[in-house]
Amino acid sequence: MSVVVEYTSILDFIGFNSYSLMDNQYYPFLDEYNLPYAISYGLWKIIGGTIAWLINLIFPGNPVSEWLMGDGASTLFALIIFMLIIFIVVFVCTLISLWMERKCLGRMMDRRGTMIGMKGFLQCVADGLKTFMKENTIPGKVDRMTYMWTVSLVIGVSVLVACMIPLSGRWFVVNYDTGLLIVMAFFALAPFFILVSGWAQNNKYSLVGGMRAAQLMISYEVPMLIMIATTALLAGSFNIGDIVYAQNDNVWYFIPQIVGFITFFFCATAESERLPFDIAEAEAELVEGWQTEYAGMKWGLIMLADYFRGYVACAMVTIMYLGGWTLPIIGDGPIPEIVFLLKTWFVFFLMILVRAALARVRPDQILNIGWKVFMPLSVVNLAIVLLLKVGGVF
Amino acid sequence: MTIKYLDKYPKNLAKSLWVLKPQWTVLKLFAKTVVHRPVTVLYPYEKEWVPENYRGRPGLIFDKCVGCGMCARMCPTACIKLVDAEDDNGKTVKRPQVNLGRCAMCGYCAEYCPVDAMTVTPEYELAEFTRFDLIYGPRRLNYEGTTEGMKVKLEVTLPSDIENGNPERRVSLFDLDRPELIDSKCIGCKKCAKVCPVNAIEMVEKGVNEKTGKPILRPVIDNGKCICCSNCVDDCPKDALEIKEVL
Amino acid sequence: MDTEAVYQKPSEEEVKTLLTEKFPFIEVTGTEPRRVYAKLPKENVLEVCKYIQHNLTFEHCSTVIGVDYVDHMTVVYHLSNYWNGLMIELSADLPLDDLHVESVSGVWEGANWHERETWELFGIVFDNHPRLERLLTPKTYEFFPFRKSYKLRGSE
Amino acid sequence: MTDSIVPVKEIEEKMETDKMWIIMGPQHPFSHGLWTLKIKVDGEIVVDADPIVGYLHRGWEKETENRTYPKIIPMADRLCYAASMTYTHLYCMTVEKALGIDIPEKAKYIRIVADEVCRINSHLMWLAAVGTDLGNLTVFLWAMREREYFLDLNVKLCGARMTTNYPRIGGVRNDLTELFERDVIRTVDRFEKALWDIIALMDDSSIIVSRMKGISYISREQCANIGMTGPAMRGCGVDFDIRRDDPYDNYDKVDFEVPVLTAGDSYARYMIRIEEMFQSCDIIRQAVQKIQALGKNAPYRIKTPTKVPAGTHFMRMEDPRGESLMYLVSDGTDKPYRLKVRSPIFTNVSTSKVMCQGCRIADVPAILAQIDMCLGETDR
Repeated sequence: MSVVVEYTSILDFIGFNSYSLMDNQYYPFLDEYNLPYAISYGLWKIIGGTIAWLINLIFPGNPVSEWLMGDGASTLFALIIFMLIIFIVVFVCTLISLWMERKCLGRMMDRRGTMIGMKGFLQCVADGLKTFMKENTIPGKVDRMTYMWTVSLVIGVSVLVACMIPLSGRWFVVNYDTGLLIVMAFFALAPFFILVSGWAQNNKYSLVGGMRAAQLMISYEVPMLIMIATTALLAGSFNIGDIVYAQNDNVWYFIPQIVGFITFFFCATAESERLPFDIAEAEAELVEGWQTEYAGMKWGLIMLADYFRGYVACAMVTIMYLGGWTLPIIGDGPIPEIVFLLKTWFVFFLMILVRAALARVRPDQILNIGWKVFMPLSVVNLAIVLLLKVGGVF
Repeated sequence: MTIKYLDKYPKNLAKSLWVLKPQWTVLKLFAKTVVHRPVTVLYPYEKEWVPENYRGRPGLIFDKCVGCGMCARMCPTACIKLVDAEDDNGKTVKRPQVNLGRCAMCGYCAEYCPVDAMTVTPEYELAEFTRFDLIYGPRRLNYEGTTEGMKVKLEVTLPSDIENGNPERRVSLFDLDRPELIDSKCIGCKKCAKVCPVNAIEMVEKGVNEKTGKPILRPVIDNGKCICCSNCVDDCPKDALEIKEVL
Repeated sequence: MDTEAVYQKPSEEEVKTLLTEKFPFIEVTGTEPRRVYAKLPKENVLEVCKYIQHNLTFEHCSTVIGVDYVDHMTVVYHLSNYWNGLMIELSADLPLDDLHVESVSGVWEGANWHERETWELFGIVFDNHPRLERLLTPKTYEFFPFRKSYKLRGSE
Repeated sequence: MTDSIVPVKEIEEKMETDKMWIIMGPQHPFSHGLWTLKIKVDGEIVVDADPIVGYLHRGWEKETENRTYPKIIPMADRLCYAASMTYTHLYCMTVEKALGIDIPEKAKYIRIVADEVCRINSHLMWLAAVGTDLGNLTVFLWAMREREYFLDLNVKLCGARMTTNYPRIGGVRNDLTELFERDVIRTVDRFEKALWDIIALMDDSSIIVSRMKGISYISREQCANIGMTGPAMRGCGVDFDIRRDDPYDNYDKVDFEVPVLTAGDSYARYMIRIEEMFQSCDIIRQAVQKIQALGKNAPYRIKTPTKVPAGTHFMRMEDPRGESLMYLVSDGTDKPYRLKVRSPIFTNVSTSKVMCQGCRIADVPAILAQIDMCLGETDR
């Protein structure tokens, strides 16, 4: 390769025609095609190729250009771009669901919702900017380290789990065999940090809010896990892709598991701390619950994290019961990602409807609902699925 | 009359499927507002219709005002003050000035104005940058489109009329009440004649003081001109005048 | 009339006769439809109130009002019967050097805050009141703002 | 062996869990206005409550002593922004009683219409507050939307939305404006339909009903004794409404029902208010018919003397929130010697300890929403 030439075309470096994604020896997804990675790999080929070409113009034949175009460096930088793409897509989807909530909730309440720019979408951006510009106040007597760390972890875990949701068979971060379990595990982590954060803030409202988050978690987590196990049992796998394609092969799982679908929907609402079950931040009695002492940027990010979790909850419902990114007859289709997102937003619309129509439950009522309603329902659901499975329908 | 709601509720919630009926109600309104527009009035761009008698800031018809100070006397927040102003002929006259920072928009100035010079106006966007700007002088109080409905009429019926079986006769509060002189108290100082805004009081000579030889002056009130503003009563140093109320 | 019996719906005349028979010191100053006005010495307030509450079934104490008449003060009780809408107005004069009257908050719990308010605004002390503290005004006040001796500042 | 088993209650006593004071207010989403409720909690259970009011104390009663009688009418408006008409009405009635005059029939019926519009107004505001306190914002906005139509009626009637300054000593400020009768009937008809929608949102939702049913029980005797009045009292089984049992103005000439429930819980207080709104609609319809029967030129305001003869007088009336009473001491001048207002909420809020004991923290807003808090008249 170390051929000294006077002038090299940029096309040689970009290598647009010649690169092959899967042939790269460091290709991280084994033998599966990954669309966002392919996009980022192509992007790096263009960006890195240009940089390598520029360096090569100044220092002809240098090893840096060569390294930049090599397999290892390409994979490294492509992965960085890949992460950015995944995050931006999830971020935009979340903002859209936030916008959708504001508009739909407004119409349900006979008002207009946000109206600034692009039918109100830019209001999210304006709100974000506003919270970022606020002063970063930390109350005097809080446990500073725990105070900062817990909120970072709540936000971090929420973003992480949102990024780990696959949008289609070709749009994923990791394709574990236990994908469903891992997503649910990360999803269930946040209440722990909320609990600790409630202790750290030196505020009675936060303390009660944190305790309530724990109380909320023990009431919905068990039936939720039973229902995940039921779905996995029906599909015969914990792999998200397998579950989706199993539904495509037979029937969408909300038909055999209609009980489970409704129960899981409400559990997911509770998991994302949305209105009927937002007892941890019940603003009528606890000001803002565990978020009381967080101000400015931290509060804005917590709010955003809430919507990330709402998005994840809807995505889980879509994956487990609504056939994920597949459509009947068509199957995958040309753009399964859009199909998936549309389904997710439909579930989110149902959540908005529930929020508009219902009131907040009491902490002792959520325990009752969790253990006396959701739990038996999920077991009934499991029994139905077992019967179907034993009867050989699936 | 009949009980309407307590007959039907509380009802068996299982029949309304626990939480489904409210969701259906909300969804119905959602469908309606997606097709039609929501009930919101987009305030700065479109405004609600206000009736003629809407009580916004007070307005003043400069030429009609006689400067009697009835508005200042009746104002519950004491935001009206009489100030000197030049009328069209260059004469200095007393006219009301309103501090809108204190105005409660109660409409008393318009209601009690004996000559209907003070009005209510439908103007309610009154924000200013400084407090000084909120003080409306007599000329600034003028409102362009003053209509008849903005002049609040104070129509009352006399209780004696109702007793006489003639209840429909409505009179203004100020038509019948007149100041009355208690002759023994009067010292003839002419103060009442000076403060009278409509020059209804004339000082008439009623003989000569025997000791000093000076003429004895007594106010005579022209009932046709008097508007019953009770300025003379208030300013009388010896309380020799008092309003005689006709009931 | 039997002064010890319990009357659920006493009429104005019945109230008048019962009160004057049972307590000779009560002076009934007037009656109107559904209203009885009475005056009594301040020492007997609690006794009379207990009688009215129990035997005449006046279950509700609307207000306890203090009035400062400069030379003396007056406490006015408005008591209301829920069965026929009858109201009794009891007023007791207090001399300025002895502003003490027995609390009726043991008879009607609802009088509790009214008595607190009257104390803090007029300085009329209600003996045996469970908690005679400042309610509407700041705890640091050492004067009684609604007395006539307290002049308002201002231009008027 | 049975001796060694320690009863659970004893263990709990031995554990000696700390009780915690939580101070709610004065800036708190549940306190609609500036007041504080200190609650002492044992875990989630409230064991003690102590309301603190007085942040808005303006010395209203003292201020009136320096004003002439007509100037107090706009001040009476400001006692309570949601029920301004009733307080002005009450003040005018008290002065009229002191003057010993009888006002024209038409004014009485107009006052009834204005009062009932105001009652619906106030109840809708309460309904909105209940919605937010229970966590449902939709009820808040729907109720506020309906309230807006009634505020428009106020504008139509007298030119102002909330602080109406409409009743006068001896009548009302102005005659009914053109087409007001038509508008008020239309609004009431429309409102009755819309209220069923809100009821579907509240009463058909098992969550909202379970949040209110069975909590904060007060018996009839206790309710009468602690001085609770108004719809809250009727929810506890006291069959008493001043409009019916001690009628003022012309309430004895209109026909309406007084809803009474014996359940004594938070839900009963809610239901009483909803039914009262329907009854108010009925009263408005009847009163408008009576006004039309009286004719257009009937007198609506009579002339009154400026000076009130000396004496003490009191009047009471059924405010939207309970029994309000004014006690007037006049000394023969044109200013009152003393004017005392009995505000229903002042007594109702003092019962919050009785209402809150034994419930949970989450119930506190739902219970105290039933008081229908308004601080302007509480602190005066």
